[in-house]
Formats: sequence, structure tokens, C-alpha cells
Amino acid sequence: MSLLIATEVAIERGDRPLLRGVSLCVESGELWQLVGPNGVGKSSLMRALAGLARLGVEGAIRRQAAALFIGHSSALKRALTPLDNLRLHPACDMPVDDQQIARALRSVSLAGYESVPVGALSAGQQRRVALARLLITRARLWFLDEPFTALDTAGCEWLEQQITGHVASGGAVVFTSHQQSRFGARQHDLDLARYVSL
Amino acid sequence: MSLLIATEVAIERGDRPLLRGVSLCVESGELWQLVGPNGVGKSSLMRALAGLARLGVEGAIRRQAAALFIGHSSALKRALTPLDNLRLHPACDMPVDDQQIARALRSVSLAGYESVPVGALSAGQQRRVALARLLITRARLWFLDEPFTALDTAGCEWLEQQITGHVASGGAVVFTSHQQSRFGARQHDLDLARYVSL
Amino acid sequence: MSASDQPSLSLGASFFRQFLRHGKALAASPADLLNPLLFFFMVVTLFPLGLGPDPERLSQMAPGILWVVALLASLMVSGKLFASDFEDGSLEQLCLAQHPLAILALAEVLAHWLGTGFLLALVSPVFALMVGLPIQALPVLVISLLLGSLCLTLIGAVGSALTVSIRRGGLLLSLIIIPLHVPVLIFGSTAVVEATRDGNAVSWLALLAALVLASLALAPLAIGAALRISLDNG
Amino acid sequence: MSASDQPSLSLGASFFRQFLRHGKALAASPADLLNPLLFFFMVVTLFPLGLGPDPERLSQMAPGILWVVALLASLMVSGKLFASDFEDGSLEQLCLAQHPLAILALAEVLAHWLGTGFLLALVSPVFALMVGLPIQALPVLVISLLLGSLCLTLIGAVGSALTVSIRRGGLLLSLIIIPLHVPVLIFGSTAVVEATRDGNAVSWLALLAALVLASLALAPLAIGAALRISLDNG
Amino acid sequence: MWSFIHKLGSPPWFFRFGGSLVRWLLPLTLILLLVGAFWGLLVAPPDFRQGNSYRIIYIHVPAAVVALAGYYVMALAGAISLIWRIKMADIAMKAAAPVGAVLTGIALVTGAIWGKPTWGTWWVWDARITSMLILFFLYLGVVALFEAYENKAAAAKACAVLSLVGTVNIPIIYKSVDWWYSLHQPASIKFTGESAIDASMLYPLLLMIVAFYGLFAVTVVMNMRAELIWHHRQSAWVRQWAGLD
Ligand code: HEM
Ligand SMILES: Nc1ncnc2c1ncn2[C@@H]1O[C@H](COP(=O)(O)OP(=O)(O)OP(=O)(O)O)[C@@H](O)[C@H]1O
Ligand SMILES: Nc1ncnc2c1ncn2[C@@H]1O[C@H](COP(=O)(O)OP(=O)(O)OP(=O)(O)O)[C@@H](O)[C@H]1O
Ligand SMILES: [Mg+2]
Ligand SMILES: [Mg+2]
Repeated sequence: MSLLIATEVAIERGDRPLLRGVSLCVESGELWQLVGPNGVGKSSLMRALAGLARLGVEGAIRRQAAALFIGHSSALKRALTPLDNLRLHPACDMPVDDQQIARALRSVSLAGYESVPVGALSAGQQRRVALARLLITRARLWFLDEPFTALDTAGCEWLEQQITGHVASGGAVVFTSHQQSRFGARQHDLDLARYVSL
Repeated sequence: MSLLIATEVAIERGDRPLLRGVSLCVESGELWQLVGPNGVGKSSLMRALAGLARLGVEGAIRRQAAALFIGHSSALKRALTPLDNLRLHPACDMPVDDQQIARALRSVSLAGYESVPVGALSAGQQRRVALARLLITRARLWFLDEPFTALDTAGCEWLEQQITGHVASGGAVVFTSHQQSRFGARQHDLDLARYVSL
Repeated sequence: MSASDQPSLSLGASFFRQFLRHGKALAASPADLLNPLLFFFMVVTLFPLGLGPDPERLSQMAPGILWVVALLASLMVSGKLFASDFEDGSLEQLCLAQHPLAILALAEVLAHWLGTGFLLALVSPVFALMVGLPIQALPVLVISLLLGSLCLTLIGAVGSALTVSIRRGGLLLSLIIIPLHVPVLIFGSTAVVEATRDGNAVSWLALLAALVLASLALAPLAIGAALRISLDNG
Repeated sequence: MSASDQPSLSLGASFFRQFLRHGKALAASPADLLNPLLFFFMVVTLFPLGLGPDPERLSQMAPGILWVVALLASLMVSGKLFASDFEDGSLEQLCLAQHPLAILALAEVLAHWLGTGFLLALVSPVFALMVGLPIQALPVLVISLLLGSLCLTLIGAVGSALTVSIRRGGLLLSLIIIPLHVPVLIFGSTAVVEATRDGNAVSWLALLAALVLASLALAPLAIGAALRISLDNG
Repeated sequence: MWSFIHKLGSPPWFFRFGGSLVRWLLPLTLILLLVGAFWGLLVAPPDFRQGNSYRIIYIHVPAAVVALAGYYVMALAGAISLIWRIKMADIAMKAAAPVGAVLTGIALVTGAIWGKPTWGTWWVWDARITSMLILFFLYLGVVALFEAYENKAAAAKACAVLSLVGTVNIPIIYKSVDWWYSLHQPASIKFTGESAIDASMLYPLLLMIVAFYGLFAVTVVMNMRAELIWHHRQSAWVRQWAGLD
């Protein structure tokens, strides 16, 4: 089943044309990486695919499943604890109780930090809280923009497992990364350098 | 020549003791990496070494050279262009002219973006502007907190070269990173896990 | 959308969650919460200092002063309404949520109002007595501020949504919304003036209430549209 | 520090650079410069709307209104003085610079003042005429606002430096700062009142000038210390 | 009809259409202005109370009238841009805002200049004057908002939202200012416009109003054309027009 179909997408930002002619069809169970050097337009394309950017985006984009987007900014409130942040998060699309949240936090090795304000966590710990959202959503389509940033080795492994698991259970993941990762799933690369508009 | 001598440093943040008994002596020509999992205290220690944090820091820290610090936050003004940002940057400790800045920007492959506001650059491009500061300072002691974040392969290579070159010319670099990098210099690892205070 | 993607969280629950999230973030920094009150208090004290202490004249101008200051207090805080949501990326998440952005944003606006305008209206009698407003006008003052501040907050939220993506947008926000605040100011201060003269305050309060209803109906639409535009600019 | 680490950029150059940096960030477009003026203009308009249009009464209160509004304008903008520096990490860089933080921070404060208080003082006659201030009082108004706004900005900068990192303590600290604004307000508005009566405005202006000198000497020290404390807290 | 509206949305077509519009409207407007000014300033009789100073109405009133109408033109363009997503409407709105602001400014300044000899003061807080001032602020808000946005497509949408919100508010603002003025004790000075105006003074005034409408239209269309060639400076039809290809 196709979760996302994009045909002939063209993207421009601030009057500067970036990409043109991008088409892709993400099926359930697929893992896609957007590849390209800094500034080629990975984040811009991903925001367009997720439905966050509309101005400057041409072509047809059809999402056929609920989407989860985790971008450069964490969408966490610095003054709130990880517990509150997750429980009240706008991206949390299902009813959750505190135990579920606590379990999610344990899973990202943040047991013991449940009630420290997020602003007082280290860079990697904040990223872990942001990624814990993966555990409290039913969205089938995940958009992850450089999710490995700031994570240590253990964190990266955890994330690779999550992605692999999600894909195996019929979801789909579109992500970008400048690091090498190993997934237990076949990966499609979309090299944006081929679509750069001149 | 020692550029930085720290003896028996202990660090606590927000009443939580983090590290104790950290001693190190950074000689000119040395490359130090602070190693440890998320939240162990790498950034906190680095800020203490650079002289940015004083409360909660115990022990003696002596810096014997001017220091440059590039941390998680970029110290760039989003409304200003890369040109203005670098020319007027507080960390720029030498008189510079526009040509020098333009050369620095070319060196980080940002030719053509001289007059785009920094806020309209991609994550990696912003990091490149921040790193271009390495080219307009005379500081001998560099503190780089996760400098490879958001950089693509070419960017990482460039940074590795800069670090190697700085060390070779008698400077010293203290950095953190969760990625593997290859430098043309011998690297000292300071594993903070050994100093965790219980 | 396929059947399995039906919203699994009701609109009400989402609304309440968003309300709580903003409310908790506000309450986690009580300074933000008290700032409008403090501002109000301080500025009300400044007036006797700037205008001279003649109690007769002061009490004549009390309704005007109190209302202008309430307006400024609301102006000061409403710039922050969506700023943190925009910066930390929460706005993107709200846009992707299954329920309409306009309604989720309204939840935030209401939480914000409860923490600022509502509180201010409740404690306003204290300040009113300081500048010599006659006691019989106090109930009208409180009601007019309750209604008026809700209206000001809703209008301010439209302005905040429009300017949130603009760096250094703080003053721009004031430029945009002060003209829109004018009717609220006039109705509110006139109601209080009428109350001091035992005149017909109720009809002015009714006008204010009508403004509240109109802005409750229209502002969320404008806010939703403006937030999406801001995201596109960011 | 070894000999090779002598500052290679003079204090003056560093100062000027910091001044330019802040100035440019403030006025990334020329339109930004107009914003504080427009704000002042609009807030002055709010008073007649709240207090009623009687020209007689307005002109009596003109000095007080103009001064209170100037104070509010300064209050609204100076709270954010160091906020963006703190958030984007520029403050860390300033701390590590070779020259004293106090002096570099002063450069920012001056740039800020030029873009707000200074401009506001220059165009204040237009607003003064609208609220009916007698023409002979205009020069004193301008001078008093020039001196006074510099003073207000410096004091506000201390407050901003103290509160920039503190989520909870903000309230207390603003409480400390506000009383410091009071003498400025009193000297300034009294000078203008005296000028409308052809009284002795000069001695009040002299008092203001003394305040300016004192705060120019002391405020930078307080600002520097406060910024370092804020960094430690962040 | 529909094809005409459709064509209006096409940049090259509008550019040409606007060009020919300006070609005949601009001279016509100038002639009307000259005739009106000559008639009003030299031919019309002096007012028996105010002497010659009243002649400033030949600028003041047309500017005020057209400034008001201009806001609705701008808001209408904003609504079209939001609902039908026609780019040309964005451009029209962007072009109209500064023109309206300038006209409002002219009305305010000429009014103030006139106020000095007639009332002995530059400014009073009269209901109509105050609402004109607020209109000025509304215009400035739109202009400033447009300037502040980096992404100009987003800027146009944001301004469209703002001007629509403003349109909903304008009647409320006017009504409230009116009530405000009549409720508080009236100012000691009366606005003099009420006295019926003599035909010999009225005709040149009407002429000037028509001329100002023309001026507004011409300036807006010229603004739009300038914006169009800048926006499409890379495209073939502009390069052809400029003789570059
Ligand atoms: C800054 C001050 C002033 C402003 C902002 C202002 C504004 C306006 C406005 C908005 C109109 C309305 C046009 C319309 O309703 O269609 C108008 C018309 C008019 N104004 Fe002024 N005005 C000012 C000062 C004056 C002064 C001082 C006088 C004469 C003593 C004056 C005389 C008139 C007359 C005679 C009309 C046209 C008559 C009418 O349509 O009722 N105005 N002005
Ligand atoms: N502002 C703060 N206030 C209080 N405690 C803090 C603050 N920042 C960090 N901490 C705590 O200090 C510890 C170390 O944080 P630090 O940022 O130094 O970690 P790190 O080693 O750099 O981790 P990372 O790899 O995630 O960047 C963390 O456990 C965190 O909870
Ligand atoms: N807010 C913005 N306004 C205008 N242009 C922008 C904006 N953000 C990015 N751009 C431009 O769009 C281009 C692509 O940016 P984008 O963030 O999509 O790149 P990216 O591929 O994600 O790069 P990175 O690997 O650095 O994250 C960049 O060249 C940048 O200059
Ligand atoms: Mg990116
Ligand atoms: Mg760290």
C-alpha cells in the first residue's frame, strides 16, 4: 500500500529554485533516505512531503496515512519535565497514561530524569526525549530530519532498532542523515543532487 | 608549552554532582577528545575549561592562551548576513577586511551566500558559517563542542583538516563528538566515564 | 485517509491537552504570569508620579488610565503567545495534528488569557482604589476588564500569529494590533466612566460582550491561517 | 597570558564592532528603525481615546502623558536587550573576548538607545503638538527625553542582564529595577511642566544630566557582573 | 467576462494591459488635476469666512475620500488572493498599500495645516480626524508587515489576512470613535465641514475627487507593473520586452 505519493515536485525557497522533478512513492514497509550535501534541499523537501511547507512547493503530494515529523527543532518546552512534555505533546495522537510515558522514557535511558525540566538536560538527552515520541504515536509515516544528531552510540543503536521495527511492522520511514547507519531493512536512497534545479 | 592545566576539577550542575577528580594538561600541539555517553558531562566540563561556567566548578583551571569556543549554539545573528556575522563577531580577535571574510566563506563552500541572512540558510550551512570563525581568530586554544553536527561528508573532511592543521601549527584543540573522525594527528581521549561522581 | 487513521484522540481531549500544555508552561515560570500584574501595578503608580498627585484630577482620569494600562499590559504579553511554540517547533507539530489548527490554537489563547487578562481583571480593584476610582464603579471595571481583556488577547493572538516568524517582530506586533484595539478601549473605558456617573454602563458592557463573541468566532480562523503562513516563512 | 596573546584588536575597534553588530541586527531593514517611533505615536494616541478628547484637560496632562509613555516604550524594548544574545550564544563569546565584558555590553546598550530613545526624543515634538503641549516647552521636552531615555535604557539594561537567564527570579528583579526609574520620571516630567509655566526647567535638566553621568559610570559594571551570573545560570 | 478575469491573472497579459491603461489614464488624470487645481485655486470664489485658506480642501478632501476607498480596494485584493490564490491579487494589494498610506498622510497633513488658521491649533481629537489617524495606522501596519517578511509570497498572504481583519474592524472602529466623541463632552472647536457648500466650490471639488481616483488607479497599476517586471526579471517575456533577447 502506498503511504505517500509525490509526483513531479518542484521546490523553491525565497525565490531561489532548489529542486525540480522529484517523484517518489513510499510504500508501507519501506525505508527512504534523502541524500545530498548541505543546503541541497533535504529538509525543505521533507517539510513539503510532510505537508508543513506549501508556498514555493509545486507538484502533487498525496499523503495517505497520518504522519509524524521530527525535525531540527525538538518541539519540547524547556520549562516542562519530560513526563509532561510527552504526555501533553501535540504529536501524541493517542490517549496515554503516565505508565506508558514512564516506559517510553526508560526505553530511551532517561529513567531518573522524569521530573527534571527539559531545559536542564544535555543535548543528547533532549534529543532522546524528542525521539521518545516515536513510542507514543500511531502514525504510520515517519519523517525524521537528521534524527541521529547528538546521540551517542547506544542512542544511535536504539534509534536504528526503532526504525527497523517500524518498517517491519508495516510503517514507512523517510529520513535524512549525514552519518552511516545500519538498519535491518532494505533502504532506498533518493539522491537529491540529481534533481537540483539550475 | 602547556596551554591549559586543569587539576582535580569537580563539576556539579543544578545540585547534581557530575564529575570529580578530572585533571588534564593540554600542551601546544595536542588534540584532546572528551569521550562519554549522553549526559555524562562533556559539555559542562568543556564550558568550565573554557571559563564560561564558574558556579558549581571546583578545582584549579589555568588557561595560558586565548581561547575560542564553539558550542551547541551558533552565536550567529539570524537577521545578519554571513559576511556581517563574521566581520562583526565578538570572537573575531583580529582586524579583518571583507576579502578575508569572503575567502573564509569560500573556504567553507558558502561562496554565493555572502548576503543571504543566516536565518535563511540550511542547518549545515549555518554550522559552516559558525565554523568559519576558525579562520578569523588567532586563539591558540580551541574548544569545539560537537562541531561535526549537521555537516555533510565534505564538511567533516574540511573540519578534520582545519583541526589537524591547527594542531600541527602549535595550537591545541579540545573537542567532543559522537562520530568517528580521522585526524592527521595523534589524539588523546579523556573518557569521562571514569570520573563520574556518584 | 484510510479507516485506520481516524483521529484516535477526540477533539475535546486534544483541546484540553493543548490548554494544559500551555498553561503548565506558563505556570512553570511564575514570573511570566505575574509580569502583567506587576506591570499594571507599576504603571498605575507611575501615573500619579508623572501627572502630579492631585487626587481630584486623578480620580477623574482613573477609568481612562486603568483601561489604557490594561491594554498596554495585554500588548506586552501577547507578543509572546506563539513565540516559543514557533521557536521550539511545536507549531509544526500543531499543524500536523489531526484536529484543526484554529481550535488547538484557541486552547492556547484561552490558557494565556486565564494566566494574564483574567488574573489582571480579578485584582484590578486594588489598583483602581489606588487611583481613586469610586467604589460603585468597581464591579463594572472588573466585568469590563474580563470581557475586554479576552477580546484584546484574541486580537493580540492574531497579531502574534502574523508576526511570529519575523525576527525582531515585537514592536511590529504593536503597530498591527493597536488600531484594532481601539474599539475595545473605547467601549471599556466608557463603560467605567458611565459607572462612575451612575449612567448606563450596561449597554457598553453589552457592546463589549458582542465584540467578544465576534472575535471568538472570527479570530481563531485568522489565527490558524496566519500560523500556517508564518510556518511557510520560517 | 603570554606575550603572543596580547589583544590584537584595540578596545576601540572591539567596541565599535559590537556597536555595529547590535545596530545592524536591530535595523536589518530601515523600516525597523521606524517601529519604536510608530509605537510611541500609537500609544500617545491611546491616551486621548481612553481619557476623552477635551483639549484643555489633555494639554494640562501632556507632560505627564508624554513622559509616562516614553518610560513605557523604553521598558517594553529594554527587557529584550540581551535576550537574543543569550539565546544564540553570543553572550558566551562576549565573555571570552579579550576586552572587558562591561565595555562591550555598553556598546550594545548605546546602539540600542540610538535606535530607540534617541530617535524617540528627536521626533517627540510631533506627538507633543498632538496632545497640545505649548510650543515653548518643546526644547525642554526634547532635551529631557534625550537625557532621560539614556538613563532609562541603562537601568533597563541592568535589569535585562539580571533576568536574561532566570525563569523564576524575573519578577523580583524587575521590582528592584522599577523604583530606579522613578527619579528619572519625576525629574523629566517636572522639567517639562516647569517649561510650560516658563519656570526653572534648567535645574531639573541638570539633575537629569547628573543621573545620566552616574548611570554611565555605574551601570556597565553592574551589567557585566550580571551577564556573567546569567551565563553561569544558563 | 470569465476569460477577461482569467487573463487578468496572467502576468504578461496584465503587464501589457496595464501599460495601455496607463497610457491613456495618466494623461487624462493629469489634465483633470490641472483643470481642477486651476478651477479650485484660482477661479472659485473665496470663502466668506475663511478667505482663501479654505482652498486646501481641493487637496484635503479628495485625498481623504480616496484613502478610505483605497483600503477597501486593498482588502478586496487580499480576499481574492486568499480565496482564489491569484498571484496578481497579491501584487495589487502590495501596490495599493503604500499609495493609500501616502494619501492618508496627505489628508492628515493638509488637515493639520488647515487647522492652524481655522482653529488655531494643529490637532484636535475630533471623531473623524481620529478615525483617519487610525486608518493611517492600519495602512502602515500592512506596509510594515510586508517589509518585515523575508519570503515575499508569505508576506502577501500575511498582509491579506491582516487587511481582511482590518476590514471587519473598520466599521466598528468608525462607529466606536463616533460614539466616543459624542459621549464625552464635545471639544470646544467644531468641525466646519457641515455647512452646505456652494456649487461654485463644489464642482471643482468633485472634479478633484475624480482626478484623485484616477491618480490612485494609475499609481497602483504602475506599481504593479514595476513589481511584475522585477518578479519575472528572468523570464522570457520580460527579457524580450526589455530588448535583452
Ligand atoms: C488633521 C486634521 C484633519 C483630518 C485628519 C481630516 C480628515 C478628513 C476626512 C477623513 C474627511 C472625510 C471625507 C469623507 O468623509 O468623505 C474630511 C473632509 C473634510 N474636511 Fe477634514 N480633516 C482634518 C482637518 C480639517 C480642517 C482643519 C478642516 C477645516 C477647517 C477640514 C475640513 C474638511 C471639509 C470641509 C471636508 C469635506 C466636507 C465633508 O465631506 O463633510 N478638515 N477631512
Ligand atoms: N542547564 C542545566 N542545568 C542543570 N543541569 C544541567 C544543565 N545542563 C545539563 N545539565 C545536567 O548535566 C549533565 C551533563 O550535561 P552535559 O550537557 O554536560 O552532558 P554531555 O556530556 O555534553 O552530553 P551530550 O552528549 O548529550 O551533549 C546532564 O545529566 C544534565 O542533566
Ligand atoms: N528559511 C529559509 N528561507 C529561505 N531560504 C532557505 C530557508 N531555509 C533554507 N533555505 C535555503 O534552501 C536551501 C536548502 O535548505 P535545506 O534546509 O532544505 O537544506 P538541507 O539539504 O536540509 O541541508 P542540511 O544538510 O544543511 O540540513 C539552502 O540553500 C538554503 O539557502
Ligand atoms: Mg537540513
Ligand atoms: Mg553536550
